[in-house]
Formats: sequence, C-alpha cells, structure tokens
Amino acid sequence: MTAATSVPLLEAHRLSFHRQDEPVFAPLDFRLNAGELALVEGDNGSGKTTLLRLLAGLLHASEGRLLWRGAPWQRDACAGEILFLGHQLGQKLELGPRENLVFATGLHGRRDDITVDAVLDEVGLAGYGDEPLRRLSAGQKKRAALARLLLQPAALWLLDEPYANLDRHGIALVNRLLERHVAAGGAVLVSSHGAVGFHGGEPQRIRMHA
Amino acid sequence: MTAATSVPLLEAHRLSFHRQDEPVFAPLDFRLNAGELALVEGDNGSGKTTLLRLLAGLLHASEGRLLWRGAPWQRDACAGEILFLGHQLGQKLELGPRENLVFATGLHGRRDDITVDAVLDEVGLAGYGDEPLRRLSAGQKKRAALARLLLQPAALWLLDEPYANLDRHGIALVNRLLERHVAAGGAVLVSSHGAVGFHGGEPQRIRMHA
Amino acid sequence: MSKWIPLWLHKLGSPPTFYRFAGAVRPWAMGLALLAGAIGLYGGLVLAPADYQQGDAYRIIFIHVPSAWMSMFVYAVMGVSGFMALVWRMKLAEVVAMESAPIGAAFTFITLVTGSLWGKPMWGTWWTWDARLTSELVLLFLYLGVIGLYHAFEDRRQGARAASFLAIIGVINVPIVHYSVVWWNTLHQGSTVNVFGHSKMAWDMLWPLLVMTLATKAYYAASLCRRARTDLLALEGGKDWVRQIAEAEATP
Amino acid sequence: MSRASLPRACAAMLRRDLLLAWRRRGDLAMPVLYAVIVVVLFPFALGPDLALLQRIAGGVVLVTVLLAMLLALDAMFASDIEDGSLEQLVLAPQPLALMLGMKILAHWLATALPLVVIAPLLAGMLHLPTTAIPALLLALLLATPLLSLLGAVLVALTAGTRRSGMLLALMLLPLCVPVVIFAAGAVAAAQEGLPWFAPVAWLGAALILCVVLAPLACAAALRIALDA
Amino acid sequence: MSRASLPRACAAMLRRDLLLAWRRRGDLAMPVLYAVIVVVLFPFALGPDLALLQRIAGGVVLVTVLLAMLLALDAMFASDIEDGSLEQLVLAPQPLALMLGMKILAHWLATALPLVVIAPLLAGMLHLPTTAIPALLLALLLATPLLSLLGAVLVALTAGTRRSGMLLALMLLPLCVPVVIFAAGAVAAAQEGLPWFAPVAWLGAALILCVVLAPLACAAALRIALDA
Amino acid sequence: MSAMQHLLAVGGDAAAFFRMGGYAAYVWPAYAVFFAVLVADTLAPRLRRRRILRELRGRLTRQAARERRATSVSRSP
Ligand code: HEM
Ligand SMILES: Nc1ncnc2c1ncn2[C@@H]1O[C@H](COP(=O)(O)OP(=O)(O)OP(=O)(O)O)[C@@H](O)[C@H]1O
Ligand SMILES: Nc1ncnc2c1ncn2[C@@H]1O[C@H](COP(=O)(O)OP(=O)(O)OP(=O)(O)O)[C@@H](O)[C@H]1O
Ligand SMILES: [Mg+2]
Ligand SMILES: [Mg+2]
Repeated sequence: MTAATSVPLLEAHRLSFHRQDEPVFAPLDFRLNAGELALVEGDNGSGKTTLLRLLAGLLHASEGRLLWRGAPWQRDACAGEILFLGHQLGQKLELGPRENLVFATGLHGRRDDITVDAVLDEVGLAGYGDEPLRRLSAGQKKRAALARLLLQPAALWLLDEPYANLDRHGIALVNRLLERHVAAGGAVLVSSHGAVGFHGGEPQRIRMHA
Repeated sequence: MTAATSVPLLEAHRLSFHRQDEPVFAPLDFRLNAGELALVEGDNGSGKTTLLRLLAGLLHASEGRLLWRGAPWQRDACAGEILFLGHQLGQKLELGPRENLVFATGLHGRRDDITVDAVLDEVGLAGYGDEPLRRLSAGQKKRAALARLLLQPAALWLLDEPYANLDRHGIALVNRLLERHVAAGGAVLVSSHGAVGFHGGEPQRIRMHA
Repeated sequence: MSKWIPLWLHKLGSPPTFYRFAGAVRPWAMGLALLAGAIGLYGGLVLAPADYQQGDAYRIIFIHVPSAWMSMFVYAVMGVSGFMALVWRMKLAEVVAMESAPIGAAFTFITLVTGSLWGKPMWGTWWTWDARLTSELVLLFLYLGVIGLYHAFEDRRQGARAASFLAIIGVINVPIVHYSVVWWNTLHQGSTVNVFGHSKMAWDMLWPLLVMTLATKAYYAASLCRRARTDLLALEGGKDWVRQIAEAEATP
Repeated sequence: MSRASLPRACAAMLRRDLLLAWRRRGDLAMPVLYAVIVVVLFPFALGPDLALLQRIAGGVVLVTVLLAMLLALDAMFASDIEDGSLEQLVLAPQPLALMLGMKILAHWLATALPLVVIAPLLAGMLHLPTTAIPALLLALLLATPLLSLLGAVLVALTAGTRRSGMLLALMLLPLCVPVVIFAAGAVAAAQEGLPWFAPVAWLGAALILCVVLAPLACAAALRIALDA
Repeated sequence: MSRASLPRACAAMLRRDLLLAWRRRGDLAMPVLYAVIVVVLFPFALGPDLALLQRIAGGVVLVTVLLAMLLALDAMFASDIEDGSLEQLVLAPQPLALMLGMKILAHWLATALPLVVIAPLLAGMLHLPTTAIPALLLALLLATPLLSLLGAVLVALTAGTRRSGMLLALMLLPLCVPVVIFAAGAVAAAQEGLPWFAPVAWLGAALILCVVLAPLACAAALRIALDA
Repeated sequence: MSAMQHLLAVGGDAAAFFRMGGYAAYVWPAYAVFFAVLVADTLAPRLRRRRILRELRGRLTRQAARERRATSVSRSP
C-alpha cells in the first residue's frame, strides 16, 4: 500500500477504556509501524475485542492518547484506511458471498488487481458465490467475511479471532493473507488464542491484563 | 455414567443425510462404546455440524440405520441421555450464567454431586454468575454454555467445536472435562479443527467427505 | 407402519411408476373433461330454459356450483393426502397434497368471483359478510396459507410436511362452508341439489349441472396428473430416471 | 443424579419465560402502548363526534387488542430459535407439548394480560357505556388465550422459515374472523341491553378445546418445522 | 486501487437494501397484509352498517396505514445492528448521513409504497366515496415519508438500548398525532367536497424540512447510540 | 325436438343468446373468469416443467465439470 515512513501508523499512550467507571484493561502503550504485525493476547474477557473496537473508532477511549500517523486520532483522517473484522461478521445472511462482497466494495472501495471471482476462489468458496450465507457452514461464513481482506484497500487490519471456526486450509489462508499484507507495507493487529503461524519475523505482542 | 456393557452406545450403518435430494456427506459407518471418545474431522462445509445434529435427533437421517444401545434410534429411548452443544449456545443473553444453568437443570435434570456455584467456579466464571450474558466476552459466553457439561447428567456428549473462542485455560478445561466424562463411562463425539489434547488413549476418528 | 399400505399402492407410490401412470391417465382425464364440459355447457347455456324468477342470470349456476363443490372436494383430498404424507412420510402423498392446493385455490377463486357476479343482480350487492361467503373466503385464505407455507421452506419436503399439517388443521372449515346455510340464517341459497333423493331443481337444469360437475372432477384429475409429474421431476432431480428425461428433452 | 421431575420442569419453564419477559419489559410494553396509540389516534382521525365514537367503541377496542396481540405473537419463538434454546427444549426429556403449553401461558401472561387490564381504560377513552364493559372484559379474557393458543400453532409451523411475518398474518386471519365475530357480538348485545351469554359460551367452548389440543398441535408443528 | 465514489456508494446501499427487501419479501408484505386484516376485521367488529363504514372509512384507512408503517419501522436497523453491518457502515469512508438517507429511502420504497398502492383498495372495501381517494393518496404520499424520516431518527436513538420497542412507540406518538390530524383533515374535506389543499400543503412543507434534516439527525443519533 | 332443431331454433337468434336476457354483463364475465383461470392453471405447470428441466441440465453440466476438475487435481500432486 502506501508510505513506510518513520512515523508509526498507530501509537497508543496509556490508552484505557472504562465501562461504568471501571477500567476494562490496564493502560496500554504500543506503536505499530507500517509493515508490522502485532498480536493481541490475553485470556477470555481480558479486553481484546474491546481494544480492537476502540482502535477501529467504534468506542471512545476513556483515558490516554491515540495517534494515527503521528496526529491525534480523528475519524476523517483514517476513514477508509482501517478494516475491522469482529466476532460479528457484518455479512447479510440473506445474500450470497458475492453480493455481500460487491456491496462492501461499493462502500469501501476496492483493489484493481483482483476480481470478485478470483477472491471467492482464493478463500475456497468457488461454487458457493450465490448461495445465501444462511445455508453455509460456520467456517464457510467466516471465509466469506475474510474475502473482504483480499478485495478492500486498507492500511491497517484489525482482526478479532480470524482463525475461529476455520479448518487447517482456512488457517493457512489467513496466515498467507497476513504475510502478504505485511509484505506489501500494511499493518495488522490480530487477536487470537494460538493458531497464528507467521513467517515474517517475530511479531510484536500486546498483552492484555484485566 | 451407567453400564459399560458390550452393546455399543451408538452405532451407525451407512448413515447419510440428504438436502434437496443431494447427500451432504458420504454414507458413514461407526460405532461408539461407552467410555470412548470419537473425533469428527473434516474441512469446512464437510458436514460435521449436520452429523452431530442428526445424531442428537434434530434432523432425520435420509438413509441408513442408527442404533442406540443396540435398538433402532428412538426419541424416547435416548431422551435425557444426550447432551448437544452446537454453534448456537442455547443460552439466553438477557439472563446470567447462573439463571441459564438453573433453567437447564430444571429441564434436563442435574447431578447431585456438584453445586451451581462450584460449576461456575470451575469454568472460570466466578463473579460473573449474575451478569447478563450479553455483557460477557465471546469466550465467557462459551464457558457459560460449557458449564452445562458439568451439571447435567448424560451418557453421550455431542460437542460441535467446543474449543472455538476459548483461551488456553479454556481449552485445557474442555480437555479435562472430556477425560473425566470418558473415565466415568460416558461417550463423546467432538468436532474440532485441532486443539484436542486427549490423554486417554488414541481417540477414534470419523472422517467426513462431502 | 408402512406394512398397512397395500402392495399395489406401495408400488404406485414409487415416483417413476407414478410418473408413467399419471402420464397415461392424463390425456384420458383431460379428454373426458373437455367432452363433458362441452355437453354440460351446451345443455346449460342453450338447452335449459330460463328461470322463471332469475331469468338467464341463473345460468351462472353451471360454473358456480361445480366450482364451489370442487373447492371443498379438493380441500378434502388435500387433507387426506396431507395426513398420509405426515404419518407415512410418503413422497407421493406430499406431492398430491401440495399440487392440489393451487387447483383448489383456483376453484375457490372462481366460486368467489362467479358468486359475486351472480350476487350483484340477485341480491343487489357484490359482497356481504354472511356466513357462507365468509367461510368460502376463509377457505381461499387457507389455500393461500398452505401454498405460502410450502414455498416458505427451503427444503421442499419439509415445506410439504409443514403445509400438510396446516391443511389438516384447516379441514374444520370445510363442514362450516357446507353447513353454514343451515347453522346460520344467511342470504345465500340453502341446499337445492340432492343427487340421491328428490331435488328441488327441474331436470332440464339439473342434468347439465351434474355433467359440469363431472367435467370439473375430470379436469382436476388431469391437472393434478400434470402438476404431480412436474413436481416429481423437481423433487427427484438427483435420480437417474429424471436425468434421462432431462437429457432426452434437451435434444430438440 | 436426579432426573428433572415434570412439575419442576414446568415451573422452570414458566419462571424463565416470565423472567425473560421482565428483563425485556420494554419490548413487552410495546403492544400496550400500541393499543393506546390506536385508541388515541382514532378520535383525531374521525373527528370528535361523540355518538359515532360510542357506536364504534366496542369494535375498535376489540380489534385493537387482538391486533396488538398479533404483533407480539410473531416473536413467541423467534429468539429461542435464534439462540438455539428451542433445540435444547426439543432435546429435553420432558414432553414437548407440556413445555410449549407453559411457554404459551407465559406469553399470554406477559403480553395479553396487560392488554386485557387496560381494555376498560381504552373503552372509557372511546366512551363505551359502562354497562358493556363486563361483556368486553369477559370476551377478551376468553378470546385472547384462544388467539395465543391458535397463534402458537401457526408460529410453530413457520418456525423453520425465513419469511414468517406475512405467512403468519395470512394464516391467522381466518382464525381471527370467527373470534372477532363472537366477541364483537357479545359486546354489541351488551351495549344494546340484550343477553350476551351465547356468544361468550361459544368462545369458552372453543377455548377449552384449544387448551387441550393446541399444545399438542404446536409440538407436532414445531418438530416438523425444525427438521431441516 | 480505487476509492468508492459517492454516487457508487449510494447506489450500492440502495441496491443492497432493496435486494434484501426482495429476499425477505414475505416479511415485507406483512404490513400490507396487516392493513388488509384490519380493514377486513372492522366490518365484523362493527356490523355491516354501510353508512357507518363509509363515515369512518377515511380515518380507518389512514390510521391503519400509519400503524402498519410503525410496525415495520422498528426493524429498520435491527438486523444491521445484530450482524455487525451497521458497524461496517459507520466505519466506511462515506458520509454517514447520506448512507442513512439511502437506507431510509429504501425502507420507504419497500414498506410504505406498497401500503400507499393498496390504500385505494382498502378504501374501496370500506366504501369510501371515490371523490375522496385522490386526497387520500396525496395525503399518504406525503405523510408516509414524513413518518419514515422521523421514525428513523427515533429508531437510531433507541438503537443501542435493549428495550427499544416501547421507547420508540412512546416517542413516535406525539409525532404521529399532527400528521394524522392534517392527513385526516384533507380526506374529510375532500369527502365533503370542500377544498383540501391547505392541510396537504402543510404536510408537504414538513416533509421538505425533514428530508434535509432527518438524515443528519439520524447519523448523529446513531453514533451516540452505538458508542457503548 | 332433436338437438339439431333446437340449436337452429335458439341459435338462430344468436344476438338474443349473447344478450342473456339482459344479464350478459354478469353471465359472460363469470364464464370468462372460469375459463381464464383454468387455462392459466393448465399452462403454469408446463412452463414450470420446462424451467425445471433447464435448471437440471445446468446442474448436470456443472457437476460434470466439477468432477473432471476433481480428478485432475487429485492426480497432479
Ligand atoms: C360471493 C358470493 C358467493 C359465494 C362465495 C358462494 C359460495 C357457494 C358455495 C361454497 C357453495 C357450495 C355449498 C355446498 O354445496 O356446500 C355454493 C352453492 C350454491 N350457490 Fe353460491 N355463493 C355465492 C353467491 C351465490 C349467489 C348470488 C347465488 C344465487 C342467487 C348462489 C347460489 C348458489 C346455489 C344455488 C348453490 C347450490 C346449493 C346446493 O344445492 O348445495 N350463490 N355457493
Ligand atoms: N441450513 C442449511 N441449508 C442448506 N444447506 C446447508 C445448511 N447448513 C449447511 N448447509 C450445507 O451443508 C454442508 C455441510 O454443512 P455443515 O454445517 O454440516 O458443515 P461443517 O462440517 O459443520 O462445517 P464447519 O467446519 O464450517 O462448521 C455445507 O456445504 C453447507 O453449505
Ligand atoms: N457490552 C458489554 N457491556 C458490558 N461489559 C462488557 C460488554 N462486552 C464485554 N464486556 C466485559 O468486558 C470485558 C472484556 O470483554 P472483551 O469482549 O473485550 O474480551 P475479549 O478479550 O475479547 O475476550 P474473548 O477472548 O472471550 O473474546 C469482559 O470482562 C466482559 O465481561
Ligand atoms: Mg473477544
Ligand atoms: Mg460446523
């Protein structure tokens, strides 16, 4: 994608989030450069999902500072540069994978170097393009959501447990996607309980403590 | 739990299930004795979930025979002996883990040797007993569902991806539960993409082919 | 349980056999329907004299009453085959029940429309909310409900079973339609035709009515055969005998 | 270990559904509010002609209450299907019909009873003569559980489908018509000072029949609809 | 790579929502059927007195159509919140207000328009004089989008809460009343052969104001509601 | 009176026949609806049959293609 400057893409200083005046996780400090991958680690309920939603701009930090490309985080500055994939896949169960993808590209833009069919093929949904998602298995639904990673342009990926429900081919697929994105200068934050097999150097680890 | 006779608990002969007259998986043959664990393996969309729902009695087999303790499968014969845990957890999001558990025991009966509080403690939800499930993290919801395994009496467990969304303590917990159940003479069918660490001998494997 | 079903029925119940059987029956039934229809209409529209009270308007009777009878008859058939579909899980019974529904709905619709067209000159209104008219309208809704429920399911066989269940529940409405004129005092005519005993109707008018009744019954048989054949093709898409038919018809 | 006894299972079912209703009490108040809105809007839509309002009051209140019930009916099993609770219920060793009967009872208590309670208020807003109010209440007390029971069977039938809303309405209409006819007949008779026992007796007889048969039908329908 | 242009994004939004509406057409037909049921039930509840029916026809059709719309309003964002689509919309680089405007448009096209189309039929079933039908249609064509827009703001406000149903109804009632008054005024005037331009003009003015402001308010409300 | 004679007698006045004693506006639409609905009921399954067979042939071709691909893939490694 774009610039691999010396300014980190994302930088957090003593970042924390409170629910009903109680901190969900201890204040965090980290910086993520373009071309880097960071793992968000922690036990169930330690606040991984909360952190990712915070970074995506769906929640407001209660304390601390968040910088995007060196400047204070602002919605408009990073609009369209962040791709967030959460526990809820954001896909319509009545539509097929293809229709869902086409809508997503209409909203978020798309890469020129790849077609929808090629994407569906790559995530292993060839032949299922027009089947309503409701009729797909758990793993197939997940793959349909992952297809967005291939098609949409974004500098930063925020992936919440992308490996859940996938078989070993699916896990390999996610690892391949991560490597490719990082190699192309993108940055990734992944939360996961194992299963990450990343071949591009030791990733940064962000540990969550409740 | 009960008898470890020579009659297998569950026996399938050329079992298959059709959707719109097309087979979802190739005809299956297997037998499961009390005190045994079987892994259901297969890629995404190969029919694991379908098989487990079939065995639970939620779907009707299209072809083949299914025997329960040697006699043809009948709803009444195995009512209350099967515990099924699917992708959907069957828990009410408005209720807390404790309320959900109490309801489940009201419906399915309960073991005498353990209390609800002890169960919540064991699955790592101590202190979350009265929090509505809606406010729990993905992994915590899963644990609330798994608590039923401890509290409910059942000869056969049918678990569909019990490891998804769990951290390593959670995975260890599931493995511990499986071992204990099998040691007590229960039988288990687990579908999973890895993560099973079973110390009670090499489990039987049921491979699904579309 | 399937032991109770006689052997010949069991054999006929196999889809390819029934497909061929229905194919053989259909032209005969259709021929009978056309012939009886022609005779009945000629008798009713041309030969029968005008009514001394209603003038020529009464000639609607030759389609109204047979259609009204069919609307109830078809529902009964649907209910019975629906019951068989549920109890014995017979594919053929499912097909018969589900393919009867649109035909029955068509006859019910005809009854309602011809009834209102008759009501305007006779009662001075297209529609009143009296017991027979309302229960016939309810019958139409029941048919539509059955059809809708059938198509709402993604799995056709499951849809057929659910819709059969609804059809069975709705069977109570059939006696209500029939006896509504007895139980409630209504605007609509009471029973005037009695096939076995003494009818209140002149023979000149009665025989075309009976012939038209035969015609509609034959038409139902013919239409059901065609629809059942079509449905079997859809249901048995995975089987060889259907594939052969598909490939055979691809050549022209 | 102890198997769950039947009374305990029934109690558990009833308790859970009422608890859930309480937790979602906002959603529950919806039918009531809806009925109030209708009754408030009518005078605005028709103009404040007292005699006219009085003339239609009984009918409007009846139709409104029944429609408000229909609103809530659609959701009877929806959330249970979505989160898999219904599967667990089907797998439980208890007789399904009985459990469903409990669910229907809880649903009626939570949605229809409040409507019946405010019905006199609604009737008062439309100036229904007080003499007709006992008839209205009795008719509603018989008609609402009847609709709950019949509706439950149909909702169960559409449980496996995606487009349940329309179908449900389509299938319910034929069932509503006779109920409305008898209930309205009772109210109209009472309003005119005539005896109104006969139509209410019919409703009662239908209710008794339904209490016995509907849960069984509901269980059968549900088993059919979920098997996919 | 290509950023999505604004017109393309709008088109994508509209297309998707209409496609979804089509896939769930069963649910969509629900308000229409619901309106039909109401209109069928009324004669039963009130007795088949032609003059009476004619007298109340306009008001009943108006109230029925608006209520049927309210029914569907609740679901405007519900499924999008549940499956996370709304989050994705908020994160998209497009102006949220515009996207929501498209959603409201699609919702109106899919739920209100069919109601407006069958309104003359409903009016006919209740024997409304044909002279009043143009006024009824025009009043509905202005009143329904008004309600969609206002409703959307309220739905957005209640999006994050669990008990949205009651809140929504409670907040919508005060908004419905003036709309009903003006619309019913127009129909009543037309029925009596009086000029009915003034009330319709008021509705039109309100609609124009809302078309501009409601999407912005909706976007602001949604951002507030989702941040939890 | 033979049927032929009768036809001549009545059919001779075709206009009167079509007038239906003043009730033409009710009788003929009724018959028209009767025939129109039954004709539609006859035609609908024909169209459906054609569509079903077309779709089935499509499915068969797709399946054949998939099988060919599957065998070639399993041979390659
Ligand atoms: C929309 C209006 C009408 C509807 C829905 C309707 C419906 C029916 C039905 C369902 C039957 C069959 C009843 C049975 O055999 O159990 C029937 C029979 C009949 N209808 Fe109508 N009808 C309508 C209007 C009329 C009118 C206007 C007339 C004539 C004035 C009429 C004359 C008859 C006669 C003579 C029979 C045969 C009765 C018998 O012998 O059983 N109908 N109608
Ligand atoms: N409700 C449904 N209707 C139609 N087809 C379905 C339905 N559910 C699943 N399928 C199809 O049936 C096949 C088997 O699905 P199933 O959910 O059993 O797979 P699975 O082995 O559990 O996969 P996963 O590992 O992704 O959970 C898939 O190809 C899927 O597309
Ligand atoms: N909507 C909510 N309202 C209130 N509390 C919440 C909500 N969602 C999560 N929590 C609480 O916040 C904490 C962090 O939850 P979060 O979902 O971020 O955990 P997580 O690290 O993603 O866990 P998991 O691995 O199970 O997904 C948990 O203790 C949870 O109980
Ligand atoms: Mg999480
Ligand atoms: Mg699965």
